[in-house]
Amino acid sequence: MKKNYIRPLDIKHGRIDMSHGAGGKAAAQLIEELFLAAFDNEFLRQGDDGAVLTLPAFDPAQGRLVMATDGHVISPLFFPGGDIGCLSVHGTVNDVAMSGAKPLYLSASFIIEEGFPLIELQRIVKSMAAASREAGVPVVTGDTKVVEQGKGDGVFISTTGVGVLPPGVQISGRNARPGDVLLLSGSIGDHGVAVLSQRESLAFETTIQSDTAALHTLVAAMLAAAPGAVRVLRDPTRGGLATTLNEVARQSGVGMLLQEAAIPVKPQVDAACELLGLDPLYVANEGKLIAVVAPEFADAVLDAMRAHPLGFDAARIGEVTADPHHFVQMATRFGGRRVVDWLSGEQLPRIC
Amino acid sequence: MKKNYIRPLDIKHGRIDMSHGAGGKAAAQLIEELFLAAFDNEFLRQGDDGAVLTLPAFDPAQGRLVMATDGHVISPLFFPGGDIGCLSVHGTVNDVAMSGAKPLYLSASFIIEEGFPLIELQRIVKSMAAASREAGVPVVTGDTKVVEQGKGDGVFISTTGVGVLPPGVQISGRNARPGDVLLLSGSIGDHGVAVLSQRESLAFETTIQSDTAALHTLVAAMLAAAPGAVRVLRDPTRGGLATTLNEVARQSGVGMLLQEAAIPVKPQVDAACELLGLDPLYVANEGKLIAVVAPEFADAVLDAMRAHPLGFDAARIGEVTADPHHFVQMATRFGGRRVVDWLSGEQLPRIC
Amino acid sequence: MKYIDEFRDGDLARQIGARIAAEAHPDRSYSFMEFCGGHTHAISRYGVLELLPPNVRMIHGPGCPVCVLPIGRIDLAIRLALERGAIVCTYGDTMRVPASDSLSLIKAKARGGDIRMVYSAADAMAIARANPQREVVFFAIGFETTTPPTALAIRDAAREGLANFSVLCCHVLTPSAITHILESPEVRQLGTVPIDGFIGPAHVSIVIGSAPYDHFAEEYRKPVVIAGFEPLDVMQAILMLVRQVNEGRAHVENEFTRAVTPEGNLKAQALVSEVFELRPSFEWRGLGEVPYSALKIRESFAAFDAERRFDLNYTPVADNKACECGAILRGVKKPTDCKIFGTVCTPENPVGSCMVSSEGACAAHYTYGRFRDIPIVVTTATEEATP
Amino acid sequence: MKYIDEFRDGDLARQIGARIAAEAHPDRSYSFMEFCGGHTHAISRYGVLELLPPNVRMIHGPGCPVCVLPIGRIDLAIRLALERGAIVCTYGDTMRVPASDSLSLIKAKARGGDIRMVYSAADAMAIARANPQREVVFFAIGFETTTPPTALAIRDAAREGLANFSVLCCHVLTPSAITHILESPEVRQLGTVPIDGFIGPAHVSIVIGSAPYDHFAEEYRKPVVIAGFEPLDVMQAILMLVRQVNEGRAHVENEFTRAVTPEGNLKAQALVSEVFELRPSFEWRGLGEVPYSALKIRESFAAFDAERRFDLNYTPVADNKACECGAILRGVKKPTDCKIFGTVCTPENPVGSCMVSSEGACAAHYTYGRFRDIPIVVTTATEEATP
Amino acid sequence: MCLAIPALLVELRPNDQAVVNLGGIRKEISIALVADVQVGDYVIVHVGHAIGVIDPEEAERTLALFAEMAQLAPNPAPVVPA
Amino acid sequence: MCLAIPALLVELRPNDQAVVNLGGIRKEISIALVADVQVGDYVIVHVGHAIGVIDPEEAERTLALFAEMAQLAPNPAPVVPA
Ligand code: SF4
Ligand code: SF4
Ligand SMILES: [Mg+2]
Ligand SMILES: [Mg+2]
Ligand SMILES: [Mg+2]
Ligand SMILES: [Mg+2]
Ligand SMILES: [Mg+2]
Ligand SMILES: [Mg+2]
Ligand SMILES: [Mg+2]
Ligand SMILES: [Mg+2]
Ligand SMILES: [Mg+2]
Ligand SMILES: [Mg+2]
Repeated sequence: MKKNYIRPLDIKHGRIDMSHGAGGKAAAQLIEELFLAAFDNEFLRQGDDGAVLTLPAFDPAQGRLVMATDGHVISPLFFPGGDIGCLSVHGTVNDVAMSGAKPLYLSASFIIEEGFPLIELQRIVKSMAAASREAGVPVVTGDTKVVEQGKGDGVFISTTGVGVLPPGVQISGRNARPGDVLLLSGSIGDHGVAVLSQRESLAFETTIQSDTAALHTLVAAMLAAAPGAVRVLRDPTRGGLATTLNEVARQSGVGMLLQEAAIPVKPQVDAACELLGLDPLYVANEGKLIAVVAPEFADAVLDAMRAHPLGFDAARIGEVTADPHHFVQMATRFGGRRVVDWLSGEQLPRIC
Repeated sequence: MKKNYIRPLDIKHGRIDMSHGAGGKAAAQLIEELFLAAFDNEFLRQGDDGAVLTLPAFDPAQGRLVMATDGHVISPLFFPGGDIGCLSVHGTVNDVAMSGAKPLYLSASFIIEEGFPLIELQRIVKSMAAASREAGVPVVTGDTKVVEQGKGDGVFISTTGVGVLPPGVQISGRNARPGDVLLLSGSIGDHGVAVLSQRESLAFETTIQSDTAALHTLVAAMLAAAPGAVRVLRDPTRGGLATTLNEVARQSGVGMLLQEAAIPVKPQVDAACELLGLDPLYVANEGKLIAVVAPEFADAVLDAMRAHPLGFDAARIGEVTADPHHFVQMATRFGGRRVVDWLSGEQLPRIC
Repeated sequence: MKYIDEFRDGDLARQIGARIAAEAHPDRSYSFMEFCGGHTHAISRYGVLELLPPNVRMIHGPGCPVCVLPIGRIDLAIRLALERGAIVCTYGDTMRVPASDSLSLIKAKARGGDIRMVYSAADAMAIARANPQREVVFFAIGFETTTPPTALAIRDAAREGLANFSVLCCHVLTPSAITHILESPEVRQLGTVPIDGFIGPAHVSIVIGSAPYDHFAEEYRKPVVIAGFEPLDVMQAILMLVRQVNEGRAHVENEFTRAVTPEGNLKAQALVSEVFELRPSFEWRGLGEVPYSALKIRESFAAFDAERRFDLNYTPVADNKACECGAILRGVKKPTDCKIFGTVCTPENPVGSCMVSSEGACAAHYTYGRFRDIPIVVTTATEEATP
Repeated sequence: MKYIDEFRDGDLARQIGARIAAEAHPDRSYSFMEFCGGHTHAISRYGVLELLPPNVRMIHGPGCPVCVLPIGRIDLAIRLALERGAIVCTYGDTMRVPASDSLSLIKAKARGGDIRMVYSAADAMAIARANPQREVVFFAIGFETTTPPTALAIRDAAREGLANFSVLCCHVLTPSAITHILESPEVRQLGTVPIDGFIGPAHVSIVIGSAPYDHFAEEYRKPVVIAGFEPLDVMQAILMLVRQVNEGRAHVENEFTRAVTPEGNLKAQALVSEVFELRPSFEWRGLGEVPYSALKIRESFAAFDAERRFDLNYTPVADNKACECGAILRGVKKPTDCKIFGTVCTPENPVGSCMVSSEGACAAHYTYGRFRDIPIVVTTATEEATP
Repeated sequence: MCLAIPALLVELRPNDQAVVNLGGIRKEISIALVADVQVGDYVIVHVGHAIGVIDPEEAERTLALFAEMAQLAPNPAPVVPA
Repeated sequence: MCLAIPALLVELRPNDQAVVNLGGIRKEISIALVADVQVGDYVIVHVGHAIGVIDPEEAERTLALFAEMAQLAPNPAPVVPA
């Protein structure tokens, strides 16, 4: 993979700042230069949301194991449309599903701050249990730690999911090819705006709810619609659609050209972004996916998506291009064209 | 499993306090009444450190999947003999190994506090990578989140491990039977004392180092020595030997009788405990295991342990008894007898 | 959204673009400076440049309050947080502006400074009320648009007696900056920067009105068209400028009549003069010391002036040597003229302030437009999938 | 460890046990109160009771500073943390003692109180130095052993001028408590608690010496043997008490001569009287108000007295009705006489204070000895594995 | 510079506060800086404050001007491949 | 009550501080509360302070007394099944 960072991390003097967790380029650089450098192995190098593994005792021709993990640190813990509990199930189920695998089991590690009310913990755990039941992916093992007040933030939940990848399914961020079609399963920015609306200093009223949802059945429907057609699946979470597409462009060594007019954004999401100076392309989603699909099957896959309750707003939003610079570009609704770059730093509300 | 808690959790008014994370009875009650109640399933009900799973596509006769997770929140992050990085590998590798499975893959979720120096993060990650290489268990997927200053404590690492349990191996905390022999792989309390020695307010000088280590090769040697002989394996981490044995006694519905004189404790560990008013039976270990073994094979297993570098101090420390109260009792070196109860609350240094 | 969507219509835009192409004389070139970052942003984000004929060139001006904030001012805010233990509240925009010692507010926060992003000056007051035992400083930046809310906060804090609240005032003035550019040797004498006209500020003008620009048109013989920040507003303003140039006129015209009057928002102006007075001189990044180009807090509100309260001394700090921000802000250079543009200086690691705000000339070009610098190789699905 | 291991020898213990059995008259019973929790703990942890003949009975006394701390005192400390915003520093022992409103210090900490466990009073001073803008209160408990370190901290704080440091003094006195028990109706008149002698404190006596006990031996005709806290010390003291009883003597004997002298630690005593003076009365859990049984900070160190500094008013709070701690502390009842022992009241959820400290009579019995209350069914490997 | 947006004023509140509706989201803002605004006005919101008001007639006039311009122009080709 | 432990004094430090060694661990304690302690003494440590000193001769005497007692006693059977 092309080194994309002009200046290496200043490991000697540098410190973690919020941008390292915002899912943009700083986060990608941290992972590449610090984590990948240390753990280097063929699985991590896949660079996908989940790792595809073989199990020695079992015949790989019957399937492979997929493993994915996500830490959840959201604030506020409860937000319109969900809470950290269901989010922690969906977030990891989706990462397993994005490999094309059927998610089977989850583990959960709770890091709880001293003083956290049991009633809120129960609400979170019940929501998590409901999400896990609904997804059909049980939480089979767990761990609980308590940290002193001021050394945590209510509850952090790290979940890990495993699933089995059926033989023949080959889905990875490395598989996009020029000419492929970009599909998006629905409107973007709902989760991020629902969460922002609860932030004390920004508080606004909206009927927008987080889109948090488990996408594995949608994935199954897409794979069934045109076997072999889906080349890349990715859920555009932190960093939003823009960052996810840039990741894929970089992993596959391609460019992309989006059609702004084709990207569904709810009016309230648009309005909130105007008000705060944000760009919906960079706002987080928790129940959406993008798919890179072979062009000849794009319509079949899109139809399958639209037939699924989590994909009825699905749209063809652009195409993969050959571009040695791996630019994600966008034809604007206005008629111009621009680069859609990685998120740099955190997306902060701004005045100018 | 017998309900052991006279008063249910006061979920309406209660709050998490440090005792809920100390690995004693309060922690066990929280897990049972809040987490288990919500997630209830056959796997969690196993009550072991890892969950034993079947994978639909694969033949269970060839093996089953084991999955275990642990969150690591230790302070200080660096301590004599280790750091949170290697600890987070060992802690989870061991939980997989305690099922008798061969650990294969790890995932890692990092929750990092804003402002954390990159150089310390790199030191931790390198230590983790070294531990993972040494154990032969690669970190195959991960996640990184950053929380604001004052909402974390340097670094938290949640790891999840998977492994394969060979056919025929049946190891669980539920399998202890009266007459079985209790084996311990080495001296207790080293990890806890090494960590305590670094606490600012307690600071003392000791040459004791944390025993943090991956125990899966020791387990493999024990299983090979006498197939079918090992009924229970458990690593006595938080809550120490006492709490771990009480957990097993309760899971299996048995009692235990320990011989104090047979339990190896290093002189400096003993001394630190005397000074701080602690009991080594309750101090954490990170590279020790206890085994409940069929009596006729106890010597064979013990010999195999002693032949392994991580078990050369292994000892036969007692026996499983029939006891409807599931008491863990101990014949004292002094000649009396006493109960060795669960840890209640946190183990705090005391003046009286 | 009413009064927004209508002004983003792509079809109309193309038609106005065609009109501009039709009216612009093919044998001359037109250089207009959009003073405001808001216009820069609209031009980049919507791809306005592609609708313009090649002989109409836009020059990005210094109208981004983040871009013109000198390093020394950020240093003051950082020191208040790190050395004086104050809670420093600030708009999100300033968080990543590079300061001395490789710091920025976001990095100072990571070093333990209690730095909080606020959406409004009123939020900073709420933080002061909630932390009576702490000093709370609002690091106030912005042009005339953003000044009235700060003035209101200071007046309200005074009325309420909010004793632990103060403001580090960095508010600057648009007309002085435009004058400065017009007076600069490059523009005035050497002619290296042929500015044929200005697109005048949108939201600044809501507050100060269109009258203050009359002076430029008369004194410097430059046409000015005040325009809204939507892309159609910009297109229309360009057309109006082309027409003025073609007709040899130099008037102040107002494209943004739906919001801008000649006299502006008198209520806001009154409050601003109650609380603030002119600074004799103020350093702008890129422009250097500009006389009477900024505001300071009046003596009568001295208790709320962080500069007095903490006895702050401003020390100017030189920009990175390689950085061409200054020349870019004066319209003398383009982002791509900077040797470190897009290599050492990127939005993740901005060296100069123009790379920070998405309104900054360098950031706008990097983020939205840099594909133009590179030969385009676009193979679309249509080309490849259809034989 | 020298001076420790030699005093834990099991073989010697069994031999002394046999000696006790041999010397105790089979036709009478012996009841001795070990005043100190330290002895209670040693008896439980090492299983000393099993080495004693059945007619020698040990009664647990009130000598555990945590157990005798009344609810109202913990409430004061909790209020300092939760309502007055003070950093409350305390020994680990007090963290879980139940207070009013289902609180304890550990639960108050979970509710946001800044409560910190310290190993020594000097650590509390260090916290005060590190937090000059906060009030830091050391919640001081303990008998005469623990008082001198507190006195030292107060004197050093005064010398150093540590203005934000103060002490909530709950130090109590052993001899007054013993007198109180001997004066109690059950012991003195009704004879319901036949105390044949006392094992006197070990570490308290290092500080105060053995002389203060002479009074009891003479006045109340009870033998006293001061003993160390190692199990052999306890066995030996019991033997010495059996002998005194058998011989009809009532003397103060000292088994702990390796550390206790008749006059005690004069340097420590002098410091304690410099800083503290007697309280006319103090409430003990279980014993009620006991005259001249505790210390308060002298007027000359008033600035360091949290009670004066925060103008604290002590409000007595009744114990849980079911709790028999009081009777247990006076030796009138055994833990198993309490209806809620081991059911509602356990170390995880202590109702009374005797269930908190591992030195408390109830906790010691629950944690180490409760198997004795239950018919024992022990099937060992030897029995099952061999035919 | 100076991100600001026209939003419909839907409710006046005490202390110079008001609620605006923008594309379905509602937010409380300050109207202390503008004179005589009414429910139904489109105020221009910047950092939580109304700093001006849209003149609907002028807006109409501007849009009409655009339309007029469009009449004059030939129909241009799209710039980007579809 | 009053957890305290004899530990060997191995080093005197300024400001009434000293270092003790207990079974191989070393800890700094205060000796401000005891008069005339020396390196080589076994001080009795409570909450980080020496509160007393072991008299080695008396310790010997006590141990001798135990041994004497043991002579007098018959050899008892262990209480717990082995
Ligand atoms: S690219 Fe960076 S350094 Fe160069 S002029 Fe722009 S902001 Fe300054
Ligand atoms: S068992 Fe509990 S409630 Fe009963 S006397 Fe003991 S401490 Fe008090
Ligand atoms: Mg993941
Ligand atoms: Mg995810
Ligand atoms: Mg665990
Ligand atoms: Mg917090
Ligand atoms: Mg993902
Ligand atoms: Mg685990
Ligand atoms: Mg573990
Ligand atoms: Mg992730
Ligand atoms: Mg912290
Ligand atoms: Mg374990």
